[in-house]
Amino acid sequence: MADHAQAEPHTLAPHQQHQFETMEQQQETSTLGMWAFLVTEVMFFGGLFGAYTVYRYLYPQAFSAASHHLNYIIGAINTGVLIGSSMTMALAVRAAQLGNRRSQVVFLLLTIVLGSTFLGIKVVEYHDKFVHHLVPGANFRFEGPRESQIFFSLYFAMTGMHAVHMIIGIGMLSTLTVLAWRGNFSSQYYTPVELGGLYWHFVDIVWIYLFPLLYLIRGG
Amino acid sequence: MSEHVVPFKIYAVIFATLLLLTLVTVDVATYNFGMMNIYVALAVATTKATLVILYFMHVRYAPALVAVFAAAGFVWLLLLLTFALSDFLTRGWIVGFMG
Amino acid sequence: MNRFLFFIPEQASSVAAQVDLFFYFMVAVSGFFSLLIAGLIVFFAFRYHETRVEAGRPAIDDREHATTHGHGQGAVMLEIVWTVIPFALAMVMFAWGTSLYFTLVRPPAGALQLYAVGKQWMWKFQHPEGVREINELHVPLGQDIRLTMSSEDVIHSFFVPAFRVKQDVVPGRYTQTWFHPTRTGTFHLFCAEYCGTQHSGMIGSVTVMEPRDYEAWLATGGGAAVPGQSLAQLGERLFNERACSTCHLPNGQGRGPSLVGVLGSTVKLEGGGTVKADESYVRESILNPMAKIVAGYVPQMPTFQGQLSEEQLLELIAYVRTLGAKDGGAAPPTVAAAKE
Amino acid sequence: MKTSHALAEDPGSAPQEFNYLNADYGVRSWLLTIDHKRIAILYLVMITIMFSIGGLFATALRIELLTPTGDFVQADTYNKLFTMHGVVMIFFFLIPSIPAVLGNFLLPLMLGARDLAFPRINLLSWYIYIVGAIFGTYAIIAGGVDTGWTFYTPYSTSSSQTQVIPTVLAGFIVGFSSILTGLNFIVTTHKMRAPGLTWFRLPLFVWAIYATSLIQMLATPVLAITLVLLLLERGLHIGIFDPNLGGDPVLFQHLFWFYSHPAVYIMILPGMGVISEIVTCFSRNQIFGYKFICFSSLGIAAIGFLVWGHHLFVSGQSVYAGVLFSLLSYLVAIPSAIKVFNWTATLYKGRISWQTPMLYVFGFIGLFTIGGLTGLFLAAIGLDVHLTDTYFVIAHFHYIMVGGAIMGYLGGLHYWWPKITGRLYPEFWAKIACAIIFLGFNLTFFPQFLLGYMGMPRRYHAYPPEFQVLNVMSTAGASILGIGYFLPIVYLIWSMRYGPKASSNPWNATGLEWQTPSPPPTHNFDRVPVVTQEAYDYPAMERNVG
Repeated sequence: MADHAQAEPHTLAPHQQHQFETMEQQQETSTLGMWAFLVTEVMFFGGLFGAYTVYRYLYPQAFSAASHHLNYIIGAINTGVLIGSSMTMALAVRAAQLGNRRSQVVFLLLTIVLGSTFLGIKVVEYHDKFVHHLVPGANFRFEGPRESQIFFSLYFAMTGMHAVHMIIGIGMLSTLTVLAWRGNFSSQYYTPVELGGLYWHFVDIVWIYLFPLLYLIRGG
Repeated sequence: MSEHVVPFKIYAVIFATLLLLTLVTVDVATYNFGMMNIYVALAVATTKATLVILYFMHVRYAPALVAVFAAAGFVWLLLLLTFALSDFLTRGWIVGFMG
Repeated sequence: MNRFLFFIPEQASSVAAQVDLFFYFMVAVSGFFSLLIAGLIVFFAFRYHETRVEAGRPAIDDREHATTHGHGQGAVMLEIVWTVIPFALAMVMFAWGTSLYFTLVRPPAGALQLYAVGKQWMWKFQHPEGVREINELHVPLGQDIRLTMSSEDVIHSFFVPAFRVKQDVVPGRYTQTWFHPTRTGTFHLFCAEYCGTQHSGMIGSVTVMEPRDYEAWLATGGGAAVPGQSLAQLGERLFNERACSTCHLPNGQGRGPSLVGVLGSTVKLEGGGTVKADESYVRESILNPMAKIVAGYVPQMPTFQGQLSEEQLLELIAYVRTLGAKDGGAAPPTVAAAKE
Repeated sequence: MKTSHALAEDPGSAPQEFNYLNADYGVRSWLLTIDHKRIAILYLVMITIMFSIGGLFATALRIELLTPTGDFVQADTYNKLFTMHGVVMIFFFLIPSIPAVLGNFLLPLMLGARDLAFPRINLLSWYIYIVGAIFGTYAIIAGGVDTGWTFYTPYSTSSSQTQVIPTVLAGFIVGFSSILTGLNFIVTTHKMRAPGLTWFRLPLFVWAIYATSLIQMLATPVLAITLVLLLLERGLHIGIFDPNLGGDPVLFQHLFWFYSHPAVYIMILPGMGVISEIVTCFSRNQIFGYKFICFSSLGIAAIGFLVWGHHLFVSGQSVYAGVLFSLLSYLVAIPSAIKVFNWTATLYKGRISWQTPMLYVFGFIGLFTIGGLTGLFLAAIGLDVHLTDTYFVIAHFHYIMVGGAIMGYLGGLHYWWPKITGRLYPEFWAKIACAIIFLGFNLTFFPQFLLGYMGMPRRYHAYPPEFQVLNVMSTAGASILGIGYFLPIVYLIWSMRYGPKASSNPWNATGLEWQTPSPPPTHNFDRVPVVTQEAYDYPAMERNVG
């Protein structure tokens, strides 16, 4: 069935792992792996979107009433902040591709700052909900349809799960910043930065859907 | 490592478009179009997500396989939503329920 | 049932024979294919056993070679055959099974309306005449019986093997099933959805009686205490006690919409949209009045969540049902009415 | 072809050489290994332990059901036993069994790769499995859980007083092990194939594992998030699944079965892959309808996602959704039928030998056929009303999972045992065990079909006396089955030390895994193999023998 034709010895490049033939194979494989991971993430959030869709269909009035208690201006600002962080992340990857260590570090730091800003604003919003007894559970008080609690449950589950991903992302970016600072990456090898970027953009995409679905149920 | 390096200009244009679309979706939401509101909001969100995937995430410059993977999650999510809704949307249809 | 078919439960309802007929068909088809596959495997395993086939037998000629490799023309034909035939059979099964299902889920018009409430771990039944039973259900022979069911706690499932009916009983809403007993006797009633420690103790019996005996039984209050008021009468009393009647005036001039003829009608909602007013809708409107507001009314009704038991809700619904349809008639048939 | 034939005659294939087993010693070298073959062994150890625990629960269940009144254990204990039997067997044995043991060991070998794409993630998956197992064990020791493995709300969220939270956490955690394994296999299959190994030259086991991995990746995350919502609901009563607050318990069932029905295919598809490998080897024949089998694997994986609603036919789901799911359930039966016919046709004009793995194949095809056909009964929505939640369902899925998946697993374990350990298993005892398992299995589960039609509901601690005869038969069968499962554990362990040394290719099989020594060296191949032919060219091999 097979010949053992290739006889060249298996020598490894500096960042190459033993199971790969070439750096190119390693890079393509890692990228594909990250995309595969993001597929699982889509399905992970997908369960929440499924629950959201069903309940929004079942209780449109309750969802609308509850959504009016979210501040869509703050939500829009946060959307802008997150898109900005995606932009700086894309530029960090670009800097890595060009082998520019300094701007790589700067853009990574900017991304961390914007991500933290997003989380800070989120904390303010959560605090506001807490003060107004809009956190589901024993202390939930809401004048209006009973199912509004389901909206807030989903709101906290979805944005909370998103925030957890943001926190993980910031941790990851911090590691990348240190590595970039130390000069671990070059225009020949920057796969970790690229993968970090893919993850960060994905988290951005989740928010791009969460924002209109949660904050912008104004009319119907 | 011969990845495509995207020019800064493209990133800038995409960034500006994303911000613009955010403003659009906020603005549209202040009008009441009934059921259309949600469709418009989802269309705008999908446009934004597609831009991020194609440019920020480099799918436009990547092998087809990556594009397949990128689409797979969303397609499967749609299957989940569609078939779950097939129950909830048709529950009220039962003929002769009242006897 | 003869002793070879001992596992076929008694056929005590109108659908039982239909279900069994379909089952026999399925057994025949599956039996044929099981025996076919098993027979072929055994035959091949012996016929082509290595002791009967020479190693390095003469090279198979090309045409046959292609077939045994599974990509000659003959092979593709085979693949098509064993794709299309199972597909066709599957579609027959689907069509048959589905038409049977529509029989099972559509209660005939004019069925006798009974109510059931499941709770850990008992079944409570209510007859329209007001008789209540626990874990026993008495029904008249030869009559369509519709059962509207809810649960006080977790999911249960109403299962009477002799009738071939099963329906989950879900808290927070009503589900229904129906049957037409064709044989007198006492039959097993099981809870079929796991519901906790005494799940296997949530069993009871359905007793099918001659209509005459059933009436006599009803008249003595199910052999228990004094015959009470009918469900609708109990509901009417609640309707007044809880002051529902002060707002839901029959002429539609009250603060709440009139309930005359509402059950079974289509209701226009505030903010557009309509809803089919079934029992689940009435139930929701009592417990959670803000959920669906009738067009033209102000959302001001207080919630009755936690203030009414499932049984009281059923009484109210029985009362609302007697308020009739718009044509003025159609009170639910009682035994007497349905016998005519 | 000539190469592999030459290898087959090469006795012992240099026994002095280092292989993955003796390359390194000590506990550390195992617990920190990133060699896919060693990780496969780690999984093998764990799932054997889990299988034994699940088997003990099953034994207790069958003893309990000997008498109608249920006097061996209390009702609450019985409920915990069947719940933990399900949780352990499904999440900790069946799901990882073939993929994580045989798949892990064989995928890189079959692809001609040195390892999986992500060896460290592979080890991480095993550790996640261990953490999940620790939570599961804690739940058992702390008193067990009684919700059934399906965790239906609102029972699991507001009624059960048992260890729901640790059990759900165990399922949540072990899910990530499954996700990462699937992800690893997918990427490996795409990116790590040897030169010349095109998609349609891949062994069918690889196709089956690939299809399985797709399901693991796409379905398991939904289970994970559903279990998170379940935990939130139980802990905080936030209304998502609580009918008293407007939540819909049926939504939980939708989300749960969106994973758990495809999970059935996670369990059976790899078994089908194993069968395809063995049936062609021991009938010395090209597999019949290679591409049809490939595409049927993908078809099962894809359509299998769209049939989950057939678990909800009497749940209060919409009538029309029920009909739709019934139709799709019939469609998913077709690719399975295609596989069965193709395996049978592969036997035709072969040169069949009755080695143990082949006996498992015969058993698998027969039992899977019955399991699959009885699935058609349950897909018929009108008949399912009577049959669902009865012992008919229990019998059906045990025919698929025990008669199918476990027979496939055992067949594969015997077939590749020489490759894994470098030793041959004792053929006589293996055949005896296989026969005992086949007979014991049928005696255990066939009566349950009859019990189901008679109307005996599942999860019943006590039952009406007319069901007793069949239950006693079933218990008798289970004790035979228990002996059948015990034998391989004994003789396989025995063979690791005393079994005859295996050559690199004891079955004279095709496939890259047979072209490297038994056991393989750490990096699998000394030189990267180049593939020039389609899989399973046994006829050419046969001609060479002549």
